[in-house]
Parts: sequence; structure tokens; C-alpha cells
Amino acid sequence: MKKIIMGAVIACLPFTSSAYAEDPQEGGTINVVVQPEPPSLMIGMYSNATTQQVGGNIFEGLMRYDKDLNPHPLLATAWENSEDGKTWTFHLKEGVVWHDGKPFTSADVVFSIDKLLRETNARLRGSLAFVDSITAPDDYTVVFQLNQPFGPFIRLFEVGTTPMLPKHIYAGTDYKLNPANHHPIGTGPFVFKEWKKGSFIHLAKNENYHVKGLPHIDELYWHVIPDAASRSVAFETGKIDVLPGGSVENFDVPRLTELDNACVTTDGWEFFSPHAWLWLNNRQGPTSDKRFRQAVMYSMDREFAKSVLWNDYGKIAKGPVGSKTKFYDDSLPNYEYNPEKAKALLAEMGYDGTPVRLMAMPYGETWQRWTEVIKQNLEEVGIKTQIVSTDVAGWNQKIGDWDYDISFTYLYQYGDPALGVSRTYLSNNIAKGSPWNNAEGYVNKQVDQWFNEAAVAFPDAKRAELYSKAQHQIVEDVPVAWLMELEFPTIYNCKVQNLVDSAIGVNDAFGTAWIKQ
Amino acid sequence: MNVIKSLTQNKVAMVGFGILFMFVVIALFGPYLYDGSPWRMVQRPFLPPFQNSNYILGTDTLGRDVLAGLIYGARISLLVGLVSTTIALLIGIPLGAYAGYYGGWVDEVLMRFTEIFQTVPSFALAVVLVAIFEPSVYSITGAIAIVSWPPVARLVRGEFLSLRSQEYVLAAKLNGQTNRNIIMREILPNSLSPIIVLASLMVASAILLESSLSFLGLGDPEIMSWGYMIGAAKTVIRQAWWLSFIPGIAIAITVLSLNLLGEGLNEALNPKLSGKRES
Amino acid sequence: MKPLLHVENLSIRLPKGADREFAIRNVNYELMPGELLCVVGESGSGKSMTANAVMGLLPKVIEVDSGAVTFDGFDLTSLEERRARALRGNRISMIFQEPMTALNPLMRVEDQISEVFLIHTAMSATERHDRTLALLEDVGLPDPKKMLRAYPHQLSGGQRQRVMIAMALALEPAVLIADEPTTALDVTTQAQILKLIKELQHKHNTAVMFITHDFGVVAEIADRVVVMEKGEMVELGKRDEVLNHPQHPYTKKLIAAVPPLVSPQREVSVHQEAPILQVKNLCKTYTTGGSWFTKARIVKAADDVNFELHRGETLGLVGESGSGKSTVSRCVVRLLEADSGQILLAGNEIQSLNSKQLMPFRKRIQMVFQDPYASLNPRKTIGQIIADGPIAQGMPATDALAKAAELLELVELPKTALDRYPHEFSGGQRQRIGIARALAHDPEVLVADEAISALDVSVQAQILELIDVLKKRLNLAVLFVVHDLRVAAQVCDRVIVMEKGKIVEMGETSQVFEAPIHEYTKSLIASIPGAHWRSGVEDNQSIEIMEAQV
Amino acid sequence: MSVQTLLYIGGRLVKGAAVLLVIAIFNFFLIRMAPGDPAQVLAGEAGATDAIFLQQLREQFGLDQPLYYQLWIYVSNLMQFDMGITYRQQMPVFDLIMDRMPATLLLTGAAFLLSLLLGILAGVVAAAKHRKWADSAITVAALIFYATPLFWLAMMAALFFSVYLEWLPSFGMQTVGQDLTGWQKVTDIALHLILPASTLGLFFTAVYARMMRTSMIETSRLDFVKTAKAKGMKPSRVTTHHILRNALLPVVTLAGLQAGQLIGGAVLTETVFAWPGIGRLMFEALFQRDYNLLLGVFFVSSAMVVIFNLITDVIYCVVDPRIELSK
Repeated sequence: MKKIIMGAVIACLPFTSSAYAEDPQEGGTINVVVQPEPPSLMIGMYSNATTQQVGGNIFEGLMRYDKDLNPHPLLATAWENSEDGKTWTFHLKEGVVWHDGKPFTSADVVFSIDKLLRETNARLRGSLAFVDSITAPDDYTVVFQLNQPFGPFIRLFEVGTTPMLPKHIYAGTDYKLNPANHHPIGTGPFVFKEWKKGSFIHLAKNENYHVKGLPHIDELYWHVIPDAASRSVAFETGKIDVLPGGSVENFDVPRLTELDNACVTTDGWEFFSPHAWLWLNNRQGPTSDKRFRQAVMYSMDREFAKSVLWNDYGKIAKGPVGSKTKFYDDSLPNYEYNPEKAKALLAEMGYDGTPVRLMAMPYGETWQRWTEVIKQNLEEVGIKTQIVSTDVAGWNQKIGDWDYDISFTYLYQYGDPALGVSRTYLSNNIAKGSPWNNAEGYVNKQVDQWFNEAAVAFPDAKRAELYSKAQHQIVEDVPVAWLMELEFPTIYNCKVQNLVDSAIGVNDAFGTAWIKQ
Repeated sequence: MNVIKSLTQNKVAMVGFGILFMFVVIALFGPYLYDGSPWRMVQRPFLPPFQNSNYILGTDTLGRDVLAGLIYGARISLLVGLVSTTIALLIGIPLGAYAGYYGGWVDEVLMRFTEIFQTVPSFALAVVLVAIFEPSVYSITGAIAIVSWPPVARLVRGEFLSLRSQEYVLAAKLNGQTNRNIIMREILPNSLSPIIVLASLMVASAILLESSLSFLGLGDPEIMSWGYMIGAAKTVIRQAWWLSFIPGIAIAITVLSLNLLGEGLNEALNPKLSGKRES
Repeated sequence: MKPLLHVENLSIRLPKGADREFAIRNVNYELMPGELLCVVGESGSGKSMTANAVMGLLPKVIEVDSGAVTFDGFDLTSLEERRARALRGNRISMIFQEPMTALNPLMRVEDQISEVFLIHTAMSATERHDRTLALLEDVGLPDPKKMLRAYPHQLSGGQRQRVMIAMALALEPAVLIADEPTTALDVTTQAQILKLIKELQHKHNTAVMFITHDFGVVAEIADRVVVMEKGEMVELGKRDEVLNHPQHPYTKKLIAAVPPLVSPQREVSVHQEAPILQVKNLCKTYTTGGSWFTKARIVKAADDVNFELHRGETLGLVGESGSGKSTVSRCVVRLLEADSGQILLAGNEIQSLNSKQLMPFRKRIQMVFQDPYASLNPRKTIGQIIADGPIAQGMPATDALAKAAELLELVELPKTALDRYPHEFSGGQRQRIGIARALAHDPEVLVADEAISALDVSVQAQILELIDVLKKRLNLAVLFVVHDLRVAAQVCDRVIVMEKGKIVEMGETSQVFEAPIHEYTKSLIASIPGAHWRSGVEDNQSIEIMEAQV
Repeated sequence: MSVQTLLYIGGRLVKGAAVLLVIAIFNFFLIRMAPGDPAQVLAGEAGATDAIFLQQLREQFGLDQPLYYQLWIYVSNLMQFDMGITYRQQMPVFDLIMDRMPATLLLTGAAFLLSLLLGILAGVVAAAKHRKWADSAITVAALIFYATPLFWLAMMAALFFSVYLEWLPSFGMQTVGQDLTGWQKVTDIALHLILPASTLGLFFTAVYARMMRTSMIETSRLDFVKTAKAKGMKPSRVTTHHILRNALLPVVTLAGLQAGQLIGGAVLTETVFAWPGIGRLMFEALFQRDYNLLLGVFFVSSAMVVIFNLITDVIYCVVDPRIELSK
């Protein structure tokens, strides 16, 4: 059986790039903002953004991904796929130890994926449906047996999706109540020191890190500063070195980036490729009419929103798939800002002025403002709009209960339409109670079929073709009104070098970063 | 009546009244006289004040007219202040009246009930109420009313406690008047002075409360309010301090004018300061 | 002998907008060593002004216009503040009317008294302590050692006034100014305090300026008298001269209004019909201060009270504060719920009736209240106030208003009063309105609860007369609650004397006053200030009084 | 302290506990009227999840039980001083609150003392200079601070003193990332405390100043002040020994009543200045639908109000001998 070798055996240090003119300097402290305060650092149970940000530097996955979403070795040094695409074999790095000194072996990998994460990680659980068995022939080899070739499989192994967790700590315990959740033990470049709730999380250099010479910095502080303006001030006054994407209000971004010593990058979000759209309730009211939904698309001045609200970061979304995600089709038709066309469509459908509720997304200023802008856009083409305000819990519940007309959301795409796109449009994904499925109630059997086939098609060329068909159909139907592919610029003090070098950005950034004195 | 006379002679109170009157006029007629929606994006964002004669106070983060926002904000501030105070009075007066008039276990029960509302930190309760019933002008008004009635009840109770043994009340009892009549026609009219004073101060603190709630993002999203303007501008305070400054001044002036008026009313109505019992 | 204090042409100006230009004008008098000078006048006569000027207690807006008050060769009105302070509390001291409020509620008695030594002397702490203790003994306070540690609220009114006197006499001043020091006290306490002042005056040869409105007190203690009217000094002379041979019409009028302490001869009426009101075994206790863990204090305000009242009769209910006389009167009209006992109105038991059953009886027994300012609802017109009762009893509003007009006439007020508000009337007029209100129901029993005690003497007399006239015309039964024994002697057919909730004596007025049986009654009557004065009707006196009334 | 006093305090505590229990039950129902539940919020933050995960969370939190049963559990735990576990941080509510409590106590305590001292001082000065320019200045200043929204004042203060003048830190309770000890740490915290405590305190300073001024003027018209003057006392001694103490009484009462408001105001101040106290914790708990935590914060802050009122009453009784604690 011919095997496709996917990893380089010798590569120990991911991304050892020769692009740097200088040699990294050792030592120093980096202060980072963490907003909101994570509920826990236990990355295997909480997939909250900030849990991943902090936890990603304590725990590790089997691989890291570069900005083109190509896998690179980390805890796995090499991997092979069988010809039929159904068997994956991973070779683990030897000599890796947990923060408590116990060795990391294949038993940990099998336990983490097959037991713990299968139980606790909903997103992974969906993908693991394609995995029949996970076995460990020896201490440093793990074999995954799939029931079908699953295209996105190779993109499952970053730290946020599939973190490696210590079996010797968790096996046989109630995972959620394990005391180690408060004192996380991983294999990553930093060890957990202290968490002063409401104030800061302190991580320190892992002296026994398995990649020699890393990490460069000694201390890592994550600061909880709940007020956005205070976060900005903290950065300005030099108290904070890194503002991860989304941690300051967009309005502040231009000013902060213009400061001396402020560097900015939009890299590090390729894996997530956050995609924002308006939920349009396909079941009831004016939004159940395709022409109305198209009118919404034409009525929105997305360029204005992009420039005023997002400081020109990001990209107008053309359709369901983000441009950085695999299988994006660039040939899709464009819904330009065209109020006249919108009015014409409304007239054609005989829109009677029934007011629609526009539910704001309670995720901060920008979204609030965006809601106000959209309301103005809609009203200007004659759509009566009423803003409904709620908090996170209310918003989740209302979307989950389909109790809305129009609302905002943005979701991650995880690099592959099968992981992060199809979930929004598949009709078998309509179920009350969750705001992350097909909450708009879009039903198109043809699209269902294309998506389902594409997920398991082999090789990629075949997948691309199917996804392209699906995208065209969806753009025609406008089940949701796509807004933008968001970009969250990471702002950091220029003394911090080599900060973002993977597709998940600050989530696993600090192992390789260093401070220029 | 000499209350009005002594009020009109009080310069400070008249300044307060004048400013308040101006705001009331703006709130009532401003939207008709000043052409411009507070939500429409009319100019480039962050236009500073006094640079464009069409938009004297400049524009906000989205390029909306700040002056229009102020005018519409006056409306909601005063409306919420007045309505919530009215509701608080409607809860507090009967409660306090019954407790004070009947005394005994009625008093005990009603005052324990009041104590519950006084023990919970009021602003925190208001925040929770608005968040739970979702921000709208109704929930905000209701929440403010709910947290601000206990002082009314206590005041009215105190007044009733002291007035119920006044001789003219006893005389009414001897006349065979019903309790309802005694409460409504004998005692209540005579306890109105301190209630009016308190009410004027309550409108002021309701305006402050509304702005605080809006500032925290718990405002009615359909309505432009001063607190909302400050809250929306807080993130850009560094680039455009005037966006938070201007509505803050508007709030302060309104509240100040109400306080001045309240002080004046107090001096005009309070027997302690103006000599004899009000006659 | 040289006068100690010489008031020369003193005028004190009132601020603009007051009802007159000067508080006092061109006042001249002298205070001789060892004498007791009474300054007498009604409210608003400016009788306290000179004293306040001497003590530097004039409000900032009021200033001395001209004249001088000379003491020890210095003019006190223009003396440098620092030197004036050295005199105050030291050479000249003062005691005030309300012993309740004149002491700092937060300071112990000892601290308040020894403060005087602290300010004016260089005594050591122990010396101060000893002197204070001695002072308390001097003023006759019981258990002086304990008193030292007491707070004012723990003392009775008389004890507080004794503390005030101790404080004032601490440094044996040459002049003591006493501003109505006994007005707020009960009659027996008043007698004791007057006695104390007199004693101490003799002992230390202090000159006393005694300000009062009560001619009884004047008769009791004064050496000389100054009479003030609206800021003017109208008469000055020896006590007996002024009291018995007043010169100025105003003085005459005032003295005439003082009820003589002798009850006029009355026909001893034999009542044929059954009493209109009977009170049997009435008991009422108050509990105060009770809580979950502490014992309540129980006060018996009415303890087995029995009496009867006939139509056409005035029954006086006499006693000091706390005797329970007001409690009884309020129980009788069912403003208070008695604990036990019976109240029969024309033979009907009304004590046990609920408020609905009581309705028809309400109008048969009515009350006139004490405070003319508090007894009328300031927000209602006089017409409403009077008509409200009949309307509540079911009379049509127009009829009730017509009746109100008639009643106004009856109490000698113009009909135009109907549409006016209470604040437009004087105290006496208001009391008339109160009477009209009570009469609106055509009651059979009228309870007058201290109905004249808040009024000036001259007004008192008029109201008393009105009640008497109405009683006769309407054949009312009047229960007259009163603390002023002179008044009781004048108007009552019979009196009941109460002490601590109990009736200690009951009988024909003349009998009770002339031959009291119970010890308490005796002490009450003995305490009446100036009891010797105007206790018998002397011809020449009554003539003068008659003249004054004309 | 006498047995009676202790009994009284005991009685008040029992009554207070009863009130707190009613508050807890009331809040229990109130918070459950809110849309959504903690599971949804936690899951929502994760960005993607499914019904199984939600169900797991609800089971873990005990939210799958009937409401009356949840109430029963909550109340009976509360009776044993157990406020449950926070959903988000997975630690005992009590520990988390106690962790944040010192910060809030420091902030409100500092603001309270500051406002009381400053307010009383200003009130006394204004009353002493009645109708002179100092009086007018203090009165006007008090009126202005009384009318200014707290959060706005906080923002302006931060803008001016931190950003423009760069004198004071604008957020947080201590300088992050520096392990200061001893006096350095105290100074550091004190510097951080200045802005939040003074903005929170200024409103109350205004309240107390106004109150104290009126109270001083009214007290100075009372009879015993005349007595004191008649003793030949210097005006300054009259003020300090006689007027001041009496005039303080209503201010003490008011100060006691405002404990609740102070804690409420701390929510705003803590938010603007990122002060890690329970006010902010409450705000976060509310939006997290962290029922136990929110109820806990409410319970503890209400308990603080009860205790504070009790302390005020005891102080009042110490200051004023007329008041007996048994009443």
C-alpha cells in the first residue's frame, strides 16, 4: 500500500524561517490583553475565543498551520494517508514531557481525541463521526481509521480543535470537575503560574519545552481590562504590548496604529476566517420572500460600513465561503449597493410595509453601530425596521428559537467548507435551540446534496467543483445576507518580534515570539 | 398663592426653572423645528463642532448630527424622568399612605416590603431589571420607577404618621368621614409639599439613572438619548472628546436645573425654612 | 443704691418687611441689686428683646438702633465682643423657656455645667467636678452624683430647668435673666422652680430680670413690674401698684382677662333627666418601647375612670400633663380605643361599636381641639371645613353650606369667611371656626380639649364666654379638659381632678377649690402662682376691670 | 456593650437575614425570567456547539431540574452559607466574591470616607461662612457635582488626569506585571485608587456637603446653642462643641442609608476604571446568566447594606444618647 508522506521527519521547530535578519533575543515579559476574561483555560472543554488564546500557549495540538493552512509538525513529526484516503497514521515526537514531568505518548493522543474531546468538544464530535477507530500500535504512533475519506481531516489538528490533554490527569475522572482545570497542564511553551480572577493570568516560560531554544520570553501576562477605552489607554501607556484582534473597538484602531512603536497585522485569522452575515428568517414574514432577501442585499452600503466601522479592514463577502477558506469560488455574482434595485424588488414582491425586527448583536460598539447603519440602509429603501436590543444570552436564545426577523452573526470557517460553511445551509441542520446551525431555515435539497457529496469527495478537485455549484445556488437564494469577511487587526508593540506566524495567530503565537531590547 | 410668589422671588430657582423650561420646549417642539433625524448619517464622521454651519455641534462616529441627537435626547431624558417618577409616586404614595395611616401590622408588612427594595443596591437592581426585560423605553422607565419608589413610600409614611394625629384629621374622623376620604382629602393634600420637592429631585435622579443605563449599553436602541451618546462616544473619547463632553453637559445642566428648582420649591414649601407651617 | 443694669432709651430695629419698624422703642428701666423685676407682655410685645440684646443673642438681621444698656459702667450694646463674652455666663447669665431644648442633648449634665468654669476660670478638673456637684445639690436635684452622668433626656422638665439654673448661677452672677423659665412646666413644678429662683436670689443677692406673660407668676414673685405692649414700655412700677391699680388701659385689659381664682356662685342644678354621657370603669394603658427582646414600659393613662355628664352642665377635667385627662377625653369621643369599660351616650353603649355602627353617634358627641393652627385643614375653605361633617352624615351639600353660614353667624364670624382659608384668620377666630365645625352636627355633648390654652389671655376670655353662651343656648353638655386651674374655676360647674390616670377628686367646683380633700388637689391649688391675688372679688378691683373691658 | 445592645443587634441580624432570604428568593425568580440561560452563553462564546453540549452543561449546572427544586436546593444551600458554584469559572461563588470583595471594600470604603470627611468639612465651612463667597462657592460646586453623571465624570477625570496630564493611572487596581511588595505596593494601589474613589466619592461629597450645611445652619438656630452662647463661649467653641456633633446626626443617618447607593455606584466606577470588584463581577455575571454568581453578588451586597445600616444605627446610638437600641 503506497503511502503519501505528508510531514517532514526532521522538522522540529515549526516555521523556522530564515526571513528574520536578526537573531532572536532571550528574556523579557509580554503583556497581552484578554477580553473577555475566559471562563476557564481548559481548552479541551471550552472553545471560547479567549480560552483558546491563553490555553493555546499552554497546550498544543499535533500540528500547526501556516497562513495558507498547510500543516506543519508539532507534537506529530510526520503523518501518512493511505491511498483510499481512509487510514491516517501519525508519528509522534519523542521526549516531549507534560508540565508535570510525565512523558507525552500515543496513549495521551488516543485518550484526548477518542475519550475526552469526543465527549466535550461538539465541533470535533461532528468530524469524528467519520472516524471509526483510533489506535496506538506503539508509544509514538497513532492510527486513525476513517469510514470514508474525509477531506478536511488534515485540518483538524490545531490546538483549539484538538488539543492534547494529559491522560494521567483526566482518565477516569469527571472531566468538568477535575481540579486540573484550574491549573492546566499541557505540553506547550508556557506553564500556568497564577490566575487572579478579574485581573490577570500569569504564564511563565516552560524550561523543559520540547523545542530547544524556545520560548524566548520569560513571562507572559494576560490582563483582564473590561473597558475598551481603558484597554486602549493601557496599550498607549505601554502597560500592554499586544492587543489581540477584536480586543479594542474598531474606532480606536486607526489611532492606535498611528502611535510610535505600534505595529499591526491582520494575519493570524486565516484558519478562522470570520464571516459575518445577517440572519434572515426564511420561515416567516417578509424575509421569507427571496426577493425581499435580495433587496436586503442591494440595500446595504457595505462599503460604508467597511470604511467607517471597520477602518477598511476586511473584505466585502461575496457569498457563503470566505476568500481565505478552501474552495472559495471567485466567479460569484456581486450584490452591489443599489437602493433602486432594492426598491424595485420590494415593489415587485408587493412589500406592504410590514415592519421587520432587526436584532443587534450584543458584541460591542461596532456591532451596535452596524445595526444602526443597517437600519438606516433598510429604512432608506422603504423597509420599516425596528431595532431589538438584547444581551448575549437573549440573543443566543432568540436565534436558537427562531424568534427574530433579521439579526447579525459571524462564524468561523475553520479552513474548510465542510467544517465551517455547510453547517449554516444544510437542511438537516435545522434544529431549534442552537444559533450555530441552519438557524435561518434554508431548505434546498440540491444544495444539501452538493454539500454532502463534497465533504467526502476525493480528491480536492472534485470537491472544488461541487462547492462551486453550491455557492452559486446559495448566492442566488440569499438565505442569509452576507456582510463581510472580517479582519481583526492584531496591534502590538513593535518591540515584539515574530508575533503572528500561524493561521491561528495569537492563539499559539508566544512560543516563537521574542522581544527586541 | 404665596408659594408661587416666594418661588418667583427666588432667583436661583427661577434660573433652574428657566433652563428646565427651555429643555421642555426643546423636547416638545425641537424635533418639529429642527429638521434632521438623529440617526441619519449626514456628514463625514467625527466632524468637530463649529466647523460646519449646517451641523453646528459636529457629527458622531457614524457621521450623524450631534445637535439632532441632543434635541431628541432631551425628549427621552425628560420623558423617562417624568414618567418613571410618576410611576414611582403611584407606587410609593399609596403604600406610604396606607402604612402611615393605618400603622400596626399594615405598616409593618408594607415597610418590610419597602425595606427589601431599599436593601438591594438600587442601581444594580435597575441594571438587572433592564437587562432581564430587555432594553426598551418601557423597561427602562419601569426599572427606574421600581428602584426609586421606596424613598417616596418612606416620606409619605412619615408625613402620614405625623399628620394622622393632627387635630383636623381627628376632627374629620369625628365627622364620620371615611378613611378613604380622610386619606385623600385631609392628609394627602397637606403632605404634597415635601412630595413635590422629592418628586422634582427624583426626576433629576431618574435622568441620571437613565443616562447611566444607556451608558452601559442598556438604552432603548430605537431612541437617541444623551446617555447613549456618551456611551457610544466613550470608545472614541481620545479622538473626539467633545462627543462625550457635549451630552454630558446637557445632562448636568438639566439635572442641575431640576435640583435648583427643587431647592427653590423646598424653600417655598418647607415650613422649617420659611417660618410658619405652610399656610 | 446704684442700679446694676441700666436700660436707657433702648431701641432695636427690625429688618425691613417686618410688621413694625422697631422691636422695642425707647425702653427705659433699671435693675437694682437683689431685686426681681418682671417684664410682662403678650406674644409679640418685645419683652425678651432687651434680654437678648444684653446677652448678644439678637439674630444677625436685628440690630440695636439707639440707646444703651449699662452694666458696671460699660455699654453692653457696644462693648467689644471679647469683653462682652467674659461677662456672659459669668457676671450676667440667662435661663430659657424650653428646658427640653435649651440643653445640648448630646452632652452630659456635668460637662454642660462645668463648661462654664472651663470658659471663665482656671479651675482644675477636680475642682470643676466638685463645684458642679455642689451646684446640683444647691438647686435641689435628687442624687446629684448620678445626675452628673445623666443626659438631658433622662431628666424631667423640672430637673432640666434646675440644671439650667445651676448652670446660670455657677459663677454667682450679679444678674440673672430668666426668659419665661416656667411656662413649659406643669403647675406644681412651676411653683417649685419659682420658689427655687426666689431662694437662690435671696441667698446670693442676685438681681433677676424675669420675663413672663403670666400675671399669676408676676403676683407670685415680682418686686417690680415692667409692662410691654408692641415694643413700647407702657407701665413700670411696684408689683402691688401695677397689679391692683393699673394705670395704662392695656395693663388694665390684660389684668382683667386673668380669670379670678374663685368660682362664681352657681345654682346647684339638680338633674332630672338621665345623664347624657356616662363613663364607667374606663381603662386605657399605653405600652412603649417594646420589642422582641426588651420589656415594654406600661403607662396607665386611664385607670378605672367613672363619671357622668348632664345636658347644660360644664364638667372640668383637670390635671397636669400625663394625668390622663386627654386620654379620657379622646376615649370618650372614640378617637382612642379604650382597653375596657363602658361609654354610654344617652344610654347607648358606644364603646364596643365598630366604625359603621358608630356613625350615627358620631354627630351627637363632638370635640373642639387645642391648637387653632393644627385643627383646621389648611387646604380647605372654612365653608368646606364646617360643611364636611354634615355632608359625610348624608346632608346635601347646599344645605350643609347654608348651615355653615348660619353657624358662622352663631360664632360671631362674618359669612364672607365661608370661602376663605384658615390662614387668613387669627388664632381666636380659628378657634371659633373649630367650634362652629363641632356644632355643625347639633351635638349634645361637646368635648373641649384644652380649647383655650394656646391663646393669649385676652382672647382666652372671649372664647370662654362664647362657649358658655352656646352651652346655655343649645343646652350642651360640655366636658372641659383644662390644665389651667384659674380657667377651670371660672367656667366649670363640676370638676374632676386626675392624677396618673386615676380620678382623685370630683365635685362641685367651688367645693373642690375651697375645700379640697385629696392631697394632690391641695398641692395643685397651692401651686397656682399668685394664688393670693384676685382670689376674692374686691369691689374696687372689679370696677377697674369693668372699666377696662368697656 | 450591654446585654440589651447585643440582643438588639442579634434581633436586627435575624430580621436582616429574613429580609435577605426574601431578596434571594425574589432575585432567584427575577433572574430566571431573563431570556437564555448560562449554558447558551457559555456555548455561545465558544462559537459553535450542539444540543448535546448544551444538555451536558445544563445537567452539570442542575438547570434540567424543575424550578421549585432548584429553588429548594439554592435556599437550603444558602441557609448553610453555601452559595453554589459559578458556572463560568467553576469555583465556589463565595470564594470568587471574597476574592473580589477587598477591591470593592477598598473602593467604596475610600470613597465613603473621602466623601464623608470632605463633605462634612465643606458643609461646616459653608455654614460658618453662611452667605459669604466661600459658602456660595461650596454650594455651587456641590450642586454641580450633584448633577453630574458619575460615569461621565469618571471618563472626564480619566481623560484629564491620566491621558492629558499623565499623573495618575487610568485603570486597574495595581500596575500589572510588577511584583511590588510592601510600601511600594501600597503606594501603587493608592495611586490607582485616587481616580475611582474620588469620582465615586464626589457625588456623595456633594450630598453630604449640602446636608451638612443645612444641618449646621438649622442646628445653630436651636435653643441650646443660645445657652452655649449665653455661657460666654467663643463662637468657634460653640461650633465645635455644640453645633457640630448635633448637626452630624442627620448626616450619619443619610450616610447609612446610602450604603446601597454606593455599592450601586461602584458598578459604574468599576466598569470605567476596570476596578476588579464585585460591582463589575455582578455586571459580568448578569450577562453570563451566571445565576449563582449573580444571586451571590446580590446577596452579599444586600448583606453589606444590612450590616452597614446596623453599624450606622449603632454609631448613631453611640453619638446620640437619646436613642436606645431597643427601639
